[in-house]
Amino acid sequence: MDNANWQVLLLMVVFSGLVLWKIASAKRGQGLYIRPIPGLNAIEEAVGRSAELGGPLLFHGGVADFTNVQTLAAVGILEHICKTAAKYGNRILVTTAMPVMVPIWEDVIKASFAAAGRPELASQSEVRFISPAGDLTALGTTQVLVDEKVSSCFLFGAYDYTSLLYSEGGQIAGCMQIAGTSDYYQIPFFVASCDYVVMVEELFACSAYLTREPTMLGSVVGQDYGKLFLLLLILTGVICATVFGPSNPLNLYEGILRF
Amino acid sequence: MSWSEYWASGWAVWLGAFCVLAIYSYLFRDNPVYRLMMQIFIGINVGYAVVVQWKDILYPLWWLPMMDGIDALLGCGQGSPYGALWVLVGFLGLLWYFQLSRRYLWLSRIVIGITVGIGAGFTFKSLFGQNIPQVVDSFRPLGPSAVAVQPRRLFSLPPTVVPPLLDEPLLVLAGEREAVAVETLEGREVWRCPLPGPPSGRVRMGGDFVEIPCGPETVRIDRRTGRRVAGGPPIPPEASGQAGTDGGWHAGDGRDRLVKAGVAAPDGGEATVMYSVVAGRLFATRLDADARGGFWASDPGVPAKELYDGGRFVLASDGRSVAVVDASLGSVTARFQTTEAPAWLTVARMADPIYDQATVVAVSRGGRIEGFCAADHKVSRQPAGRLLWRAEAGKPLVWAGTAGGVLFAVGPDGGRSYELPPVPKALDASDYWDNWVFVITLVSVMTYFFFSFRREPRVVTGVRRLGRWLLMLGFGAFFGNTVMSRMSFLLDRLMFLVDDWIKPFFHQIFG
Amino acid sequence: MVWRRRFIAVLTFLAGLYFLLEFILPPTVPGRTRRGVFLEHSPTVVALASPDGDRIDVEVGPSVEFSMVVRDPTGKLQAKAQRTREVSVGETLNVRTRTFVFGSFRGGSFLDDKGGIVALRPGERVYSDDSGDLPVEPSLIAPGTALKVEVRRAKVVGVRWGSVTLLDGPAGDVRARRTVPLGPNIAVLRERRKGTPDEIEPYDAKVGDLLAVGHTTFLRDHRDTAAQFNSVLGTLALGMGLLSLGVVNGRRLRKRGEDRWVAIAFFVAVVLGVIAGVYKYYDPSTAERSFSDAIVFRLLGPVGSTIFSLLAFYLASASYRAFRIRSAEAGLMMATALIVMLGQTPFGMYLTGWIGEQFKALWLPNIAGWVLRVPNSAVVRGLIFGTMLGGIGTALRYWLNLEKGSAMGGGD
Amino acid sequence: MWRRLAVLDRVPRQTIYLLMFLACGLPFFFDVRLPLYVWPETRAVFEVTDSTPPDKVVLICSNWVQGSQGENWPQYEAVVSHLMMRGIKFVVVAVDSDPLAPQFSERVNERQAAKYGRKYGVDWVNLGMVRGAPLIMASIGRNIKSVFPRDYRGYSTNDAEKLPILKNITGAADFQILWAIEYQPSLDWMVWLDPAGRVPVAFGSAGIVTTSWYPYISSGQMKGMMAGIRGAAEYETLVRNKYGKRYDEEGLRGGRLLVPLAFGHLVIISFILLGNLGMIAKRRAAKEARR
Repeated sequence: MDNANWQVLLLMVVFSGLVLWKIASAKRGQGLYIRPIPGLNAIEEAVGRSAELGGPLLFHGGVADFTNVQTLAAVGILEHICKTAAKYGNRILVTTAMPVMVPIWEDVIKASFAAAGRPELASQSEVRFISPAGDLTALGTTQVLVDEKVSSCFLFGAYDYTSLLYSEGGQIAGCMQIAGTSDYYQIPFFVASCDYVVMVEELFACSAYLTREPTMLGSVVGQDYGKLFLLLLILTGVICATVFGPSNPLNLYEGILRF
Repeated sequence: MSWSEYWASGWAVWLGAFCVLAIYSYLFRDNPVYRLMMQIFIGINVGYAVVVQWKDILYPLWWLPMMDGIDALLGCGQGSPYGALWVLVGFLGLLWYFQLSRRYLWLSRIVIGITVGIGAGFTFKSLFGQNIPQVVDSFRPLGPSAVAVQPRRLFSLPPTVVPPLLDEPLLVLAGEREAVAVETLEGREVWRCPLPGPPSGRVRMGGDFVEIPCGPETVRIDRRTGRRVAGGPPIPPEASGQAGTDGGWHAGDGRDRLVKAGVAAPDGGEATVMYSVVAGRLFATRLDADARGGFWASDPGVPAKELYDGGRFVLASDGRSVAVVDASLGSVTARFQTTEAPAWLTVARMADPIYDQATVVAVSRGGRIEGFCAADHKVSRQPAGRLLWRAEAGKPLVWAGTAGGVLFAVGPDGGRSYELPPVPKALDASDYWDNWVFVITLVSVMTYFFFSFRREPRVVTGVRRLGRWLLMLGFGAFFGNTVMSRMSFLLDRLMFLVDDWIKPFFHQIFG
Repeated sequence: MVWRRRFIAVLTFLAGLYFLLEFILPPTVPGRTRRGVFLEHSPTVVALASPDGDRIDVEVGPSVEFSMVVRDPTGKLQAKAQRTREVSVGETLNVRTRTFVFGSFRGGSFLDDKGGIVALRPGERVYSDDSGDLPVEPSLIAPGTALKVEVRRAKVVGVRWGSVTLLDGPAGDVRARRTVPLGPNIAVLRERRKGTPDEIEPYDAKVGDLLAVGHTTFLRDHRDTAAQFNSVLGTLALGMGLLSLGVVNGRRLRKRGEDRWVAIAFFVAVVLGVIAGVYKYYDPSTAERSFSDAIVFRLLGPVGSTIFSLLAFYLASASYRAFRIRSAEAGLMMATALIVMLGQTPFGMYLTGWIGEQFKALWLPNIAGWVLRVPNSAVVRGLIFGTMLGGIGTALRYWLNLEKGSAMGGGD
Repeated sequence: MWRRLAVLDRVPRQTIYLLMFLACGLPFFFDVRLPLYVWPETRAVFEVTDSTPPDKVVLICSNWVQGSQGENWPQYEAVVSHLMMRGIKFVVVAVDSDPLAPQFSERVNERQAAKYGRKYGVDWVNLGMVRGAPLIMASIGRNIKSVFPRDYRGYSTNDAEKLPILKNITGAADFQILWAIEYQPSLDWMVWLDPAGRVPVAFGSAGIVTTSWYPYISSGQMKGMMAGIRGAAEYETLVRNKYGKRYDEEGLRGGRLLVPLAFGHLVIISFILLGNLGMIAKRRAAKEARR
């Protein structure tokens, strides 16, 4: 496929159209519904728990920088965690392996604590750049968990092979851990070692649900409609294939969806 | 070897071994040596990468064009002056570095924006290119279907009374009164030329001309313009045993031969081969310079009355029974019976490096078209000689031939072209069971990720729960494979320690 | 500040636009493209002026090749072939007018292998593949070598464009014959039975080919330049890593104790790395090169892969600690993991090899294979589709700069 | 009894490390061979590669460096040794890889070439590294010489004297198969290299990512793959079974690494089981203690 033919163009228009339409209506302030993700009340619970135990919260925003969508989702989730933390009054530690991300995390914390009316918590919280090396940062973070007696730990964002080090560290330190990523190679480790895992697209849904930020919200909903369309297309295809066999009208080479 | 020699080559190994062990020491306790190693590693990597990236990418792709462009602008040196525009790219690139300053951070956003924009730009092509085949492959049949595979009808062709000339992109047909040339993609007419009388022999090519024997004289037509030019000498009536454009020919006393070129010889390279039939046995003889003489002899198992050139195959037939012989090995790959005695046999769809997709097309004068497996198809699991599909031209034919997966069948009442279907996969009960599992899994996983529908029927929540379970199954598989990767990194190191370090060292000590 | 945001938004949009259009637009301008069956064409004639001022008219054909002199990655000059439609008045080109096989050299003129005289027009010289920038020395070439007649450094002084005649309708009808003039950036595309049409030179067209002739959208011609722009821009950030690391370790330097030594080690390492990088480009068997190789293969190699290999140990302990059957879900995941792991290793065959051929579906490798091929691949496909839609959403948001928040250059 | 078993719930991590070390290390000292089951994904790509006609070349994109050499080196060497033995021509490139990649691949090429007496430029060529995927992939498919004016050793790719192998090689139509060997090869190869989809694509990738290639194999976009070390070992087995003595396996890594790999897996599996046993034991012990 060197150039898009009309079939591909059609699909493009449908998918992009749905997303843009929903984003637009979200910006217009039309209330879009997103079902609550079970992981969310877990966040509340974790924050409350660490308030009882009196330790700080630890948040790690993944290994990617802000050009990665998952990091943007993580930003939204950190905002929410800060707001919840403001209720219970615990401080937050953020660790990162990226000098570029330090100012951004700091901004988020300042802004959202201020918004929740507890600016002093922002000054108690801190963002720690540990090391440019991924796994040194991971090991450093587990060190922080022990030194600071962290009792709840949140891992949201893009993760690579180091995911394991973070979550295992939390396990040893006996933290309550909530993780979320859409890098599905890493999910098994989170499932095995965390108390709750926000899987793949749930991450974006979560963030959208919490922040109600129109762009994220709109595109999550728009993608949902896209998925529905795709699902129906597939079901039709399955029926065609069953009825007409190999020579079904939706077949790739002679059929409608050729490219 | 003496110790001095050993150390001359061995120092590097010892250095490597030391690094490995120093880093493994971390496993038992965090220690400065490990951190030191880490820093050294990062440092060397960064320094090295900077130089190499400059030398390999920036210097040739950016610096040189820019300098040439500037030279060209100043009037000296060659190359396009547009190259000077790379200066701007340089400025853009500088903006990256504003990420380090809080005040001018926004400047860095410009270049980030551009890179992200570019990424977004070709996301579309990548995504659709990768995923549309995925979507289509998900159309799995859940049970055997009643509808059989059929060649797809493309376009109809004007009538011809003699075998036409197929020489892509042209197909030249000769009707009672006029000759017509059509192109073979859409069947559009290119030219037509009136004939003095009904043609008496096959249409054939002579250089830039098309020659059609009409009774005594031969009509010569310029194949570019379709204009008639001075007729040449009359062509003698076709001698039997001569290979025609349709690849088929008549065997008289069974000692005729068909010479064809372009068989892949087993030693790699091209062979020009002559096939001959003697007492029902099929002989291939190489005529090309490097290897003369016997090539292979084979017993097709049918009295080879007629031979057809099938590209990678030789087709021998007697009445309704057909044998397919691999042209470069001489092995019989398939034997089968057609429902009507075929008048034309060809092999279509031979793209695949292995036999897969190779289909024998048998066409009878009555207009019955049938496709058979030329050999055992591994991928589609169709056995050799299986009847794949059947179609009816519905009118008498004078000729049929294939070109690039398309069949042309023509006769006095007009003709038609068919796109031959790809070989369908042979499915059995277990395949259908797998398809059920596949489709259900796919649907439930996709349903699991619906977020925005306010009221969902009960079934959806059920499907979603199923989806979560199946996801877990998938993640289990992910973990299983992860273990293999992670471990092989370790093995690689241990192999280094054992083979390059310990073994030579002990060998050095104990000899 | 809003104007910044707008400015960045516009740039981002433009950057993405090219690649999107390149994908969705056909190679020639839609409305103004003629389509039909090829009948005949009249060749383009290019008027050249050789460096010594001779004028030569070249009729474009299969043996004619225009090439522009450009630099290649090693800085050497190299001829880059050009399509006829890219030839424009005023540019300097190397032009191959024809090729022949050398027979002999008599009376100051070349004879080809058939004995015909190769008449050279003023300005034309004879070159061979390895004669480089100088004309061949007739006494030095063996009969049978392929030679080419070229005009080097020729200036294009004029182009008389040819035309292509297409048939679009019934053969008899005169109105159906259309003569389409060629010209700068008029592309000729030949349609294929499957896949996108490929561009050809008019003289390569055969009677009966289905052609589409029209003005290019330029998009495809500049794909390589776009790729170059992309990689250059990306690579220009190469200093970033170095700088941020430098800053970090600079801070370390000011501290006392272990950190300082670590930082010093880092800077030493950087210097080492740079030296190794520079020496990489010396020819092999020099001392410099072997130093570079030693650094790369003896230090970088072992350390790098060892650091990665630590993961195996982490994995072992982590899976021991973490993979407890806390919930049914974890249990299912673990069961699958075990099957796949055993299936991957020879032990799979040991455990289940005794089951006879007729039940070989029950062999562990086959069970593992089934899990991977059927349910797992359906799961993965489900995830892929999600990712695809996510990708489209993200691409749109970034490209149209709908993203808010400090992250994506948006609302500061 | 349960209390004693409960020890298994918290085995010190050093113990596990030590056992891993031994389980993976010891087999190197003994020459053990284990029966190997060849998966269809590997067989498919072997057959396509093995049936390369003389007028085509195998295109290998080798992007691996030290990081992933544990898996990619055996894979790359398995393929190259096969090609060298059969005398099949192949072209090595690196796209968007670590700048070191060509050095790593060339080392293997030279060792194998020495074994079978093959010549650089005639039997194989290494074109070095370029950036700019996925666009550059399309350029390679259209005209590989325009993307690589010079090879890794600095010869011009149009120089038929030095590099006769490239004489009749232009683009996609001349490639029998594309081998992309790295930790996680880019799926864009399927889309960009040849829009008409004539070139079969084969991946040699880290075991972890193979899990997500299966859908692409079933849709036919990918011909097949080598899954980690196992894949490499299978490929070697296939070559050995077909060519027997002609195939010199000295120094090939796949078959060698497979055995310790198996034992390593065994350690992990048994520790997972022990861990769970320990957990159960602990619960029981706690219950008993409460009584």
